[in-house]
Amino acid sequence: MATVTVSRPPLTLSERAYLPQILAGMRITLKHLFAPNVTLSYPEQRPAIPPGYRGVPTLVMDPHGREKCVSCQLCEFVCPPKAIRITPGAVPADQPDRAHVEKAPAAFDIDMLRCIYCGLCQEVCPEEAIFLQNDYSLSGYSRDEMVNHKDRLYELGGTLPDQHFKWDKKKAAEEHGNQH
Amino acid sequence: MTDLLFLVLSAVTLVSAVLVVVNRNAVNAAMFFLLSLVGTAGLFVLLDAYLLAFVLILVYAGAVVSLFLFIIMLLDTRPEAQKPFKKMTVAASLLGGLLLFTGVLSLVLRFTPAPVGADPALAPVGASLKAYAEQLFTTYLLPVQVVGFLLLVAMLGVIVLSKRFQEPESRSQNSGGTA
Amino acid sequence: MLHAGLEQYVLVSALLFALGFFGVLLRKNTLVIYMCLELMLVASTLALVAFSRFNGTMDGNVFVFFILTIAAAEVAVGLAIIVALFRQRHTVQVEELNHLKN
Amino acid sequence: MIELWSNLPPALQMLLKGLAVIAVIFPIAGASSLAERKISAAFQGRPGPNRAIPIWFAWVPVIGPLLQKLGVFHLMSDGLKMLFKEDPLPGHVNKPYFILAPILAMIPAFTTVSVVPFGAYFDAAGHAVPLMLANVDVGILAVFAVGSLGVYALIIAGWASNSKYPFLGGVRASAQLISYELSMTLSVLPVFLWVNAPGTAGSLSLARVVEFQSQPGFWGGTWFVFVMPVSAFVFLVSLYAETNRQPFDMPESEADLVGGFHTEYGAFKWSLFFVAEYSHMTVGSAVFTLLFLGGWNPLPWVPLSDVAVWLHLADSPVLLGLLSIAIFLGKVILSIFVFMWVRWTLPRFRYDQVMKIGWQRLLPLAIANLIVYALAIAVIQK
Repeated sequence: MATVTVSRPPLTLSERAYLPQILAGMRITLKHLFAPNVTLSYPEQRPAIPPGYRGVPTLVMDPHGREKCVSCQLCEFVCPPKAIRITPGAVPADQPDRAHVEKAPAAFDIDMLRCIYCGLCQEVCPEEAIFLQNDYSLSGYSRDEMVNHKDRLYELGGTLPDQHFKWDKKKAAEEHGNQH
Repeated sequence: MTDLLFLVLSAVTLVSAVLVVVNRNAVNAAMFFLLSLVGTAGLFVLLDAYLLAFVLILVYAGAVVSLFLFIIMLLDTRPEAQKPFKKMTVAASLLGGLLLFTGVLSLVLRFTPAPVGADPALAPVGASLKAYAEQLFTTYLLPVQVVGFLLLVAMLGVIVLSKRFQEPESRSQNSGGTA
Repeated sequence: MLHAGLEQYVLVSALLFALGFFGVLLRKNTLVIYMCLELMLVASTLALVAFSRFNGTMDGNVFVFFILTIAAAEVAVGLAIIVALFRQRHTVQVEELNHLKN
Repeated sequence: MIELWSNLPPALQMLLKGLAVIAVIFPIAGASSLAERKISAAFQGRPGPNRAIPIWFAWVPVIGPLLQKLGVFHLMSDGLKMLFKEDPLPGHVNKPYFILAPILAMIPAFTTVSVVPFGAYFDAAGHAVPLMLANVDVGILAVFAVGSLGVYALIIAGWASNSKYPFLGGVRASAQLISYELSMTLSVLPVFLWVNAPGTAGSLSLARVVEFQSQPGFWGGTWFVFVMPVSAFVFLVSLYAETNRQPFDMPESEADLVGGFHTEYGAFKWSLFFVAEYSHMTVGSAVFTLLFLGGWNPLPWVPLSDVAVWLHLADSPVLLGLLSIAIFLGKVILSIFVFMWVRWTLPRFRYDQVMKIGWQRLLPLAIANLIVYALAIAVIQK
């Protein structure tokens, strides 16, 4: 490696005497003493969340309150820290309008102690069922508490007002004989 | 009151002096030396020599003992091995002890109780700071100068002593350029 | 009860001096020997101050200044010598510092 | 009330005075630690501690939230926590000395207070009577002598901890304190040369310096900070070094020594070190105020006696005494604020820089200052 000799600029007398510099520094700090606080009193004041913020991953329902996830397990595969664990199951019998979807998660766990908030699950989801939303403060007293189960995920996620209804359209097409 | 203080302070001084001598750990010895000095300073206060008491603490406790501790901690602090004394040492100690004993004994035998109240009649000459300055800069001006010179010499001596001397071969290498 | 007069102070001073003296004779750690030397100096200052107080003169008190100064100088030089010795010989025990004997 | 006081036996008076001083110094030291947190927060644009409040106190309408914002309850809860949490005693330490060190730190910090006057009132003859525990002639010497014992706490703590960083901290502390003591002592000599003019009774008492600064006339009423700015500067810098405050906090520089000499300490013993440090700071500020900032005189050229005349307080010694204490404490608190201000302005010096500043800059400056003032005083007072 080439050695680069950096010549230090010669210091003036006032710089070598420290004192004028120190006094200037003290003037600056004094200015800061009277400047308003730059902090946020957190639990009372909350920061504004910008759009596109990646908070806690949640599961969402469609506007009719139906489960969107079809337990394809893509998110489970893509998750870098392996935080997501899905147990596939059948669509519950009390939801006849979703019977043709065939699959729904029986269990959907996200271990928030592993999650790295990368957002790959949201990217990969073909059903737009998993979203990283605005929630950022998550705490618990035990490791078990830090694993978000399915109901908790739906509770956090709520309903998103998208109007795709992919499976409804598919069913309608089937019924009207528009075969693929 | 004063007599009680005298007894307590002299007891502290002497007991801690004994502990300086018998302690095998040098750090303990230094701490007891410090305690002994504080006791002596207390005795100075009883003798109305306030200035000397605080100078003693400032010089001895503030500088000398902390220097001692500094050096003890930098060097080895292993307790001394218990080795038998040499015959000469034993003989000298016995002789010295005997001499001291006779000296102290003669002092004690000559002891006559001082008349109570006679001592406070004497002016506490050591209490006023001005008296020290007057003596130091009139009668003892020459010794002050000599002592000042001694301090200078001691300082130079310490600087020379604590300089790390170079090894002979490296010195010969350097001497070409500088000598 | 004992009355603290000149004799008592001189007695304390003599005992202190004796203790220092025995320390110098009996101890083998150079640093402790040095401390005992200092103890002897302190004992002498105590005697001087006591004499000065009970005779009503200043000379003893003034001499304490000189003793303190010389003690400080002595400690500085002495400790520097001990450190230099330790660098050379890696010991501060007097019995192992006997190279001039052979 | 005064009769009652003077009828008490002298030993009891002394004891009460001593307890009163400790009762003042200890809370000041504690409050300094809170002030440090609040002031450092203010310098950094933060609100600082403002959360803790006992539930029953939150119901008090205005005062409760105000005290909460000031963080007063953090101070109390910190104190309680320090008292009640487990006091660890590491297995590898030298136990007696490890326990002795924090106690050793407290003793000089509290002892020096006894010779520091903190107020004055006027007796019937109009003479100022300083309020202090022991009005000894050797005043400043006593402060220096006892203050110099503070180094043992650091050395012993560092050595007894029996591990590397505390040991380095202790070694640094002893070297630094011995180095800066010289400049500190030399820097106050001109003040006492000036105060003890030929023909007066010589005295090193701090109260006398204040008395000197409250004389009438232009030169009489000047504070020494105007007459001897270099002395004041050297004293202040040495004071920062002696109290181990930034930028001279070598013994505990957390960046390179973890916690310095008190790395192995915890809980109550650790807090004793901190109370000692803040007490040293308070006493140092008090001495600086007495020597260079006119003590209990409210303004330069405005001595306390004038104020007493304006406010018609000359014949009520208690009120005047309280006023003088308030003025004095105000100056001390201002000085402590400057300590913290400097701390949050300057980065820490490197250890070689500390030694270089001490021996090659401050000491020659102090000696030159002493020589110049000695000559000047000899010429003026001839």
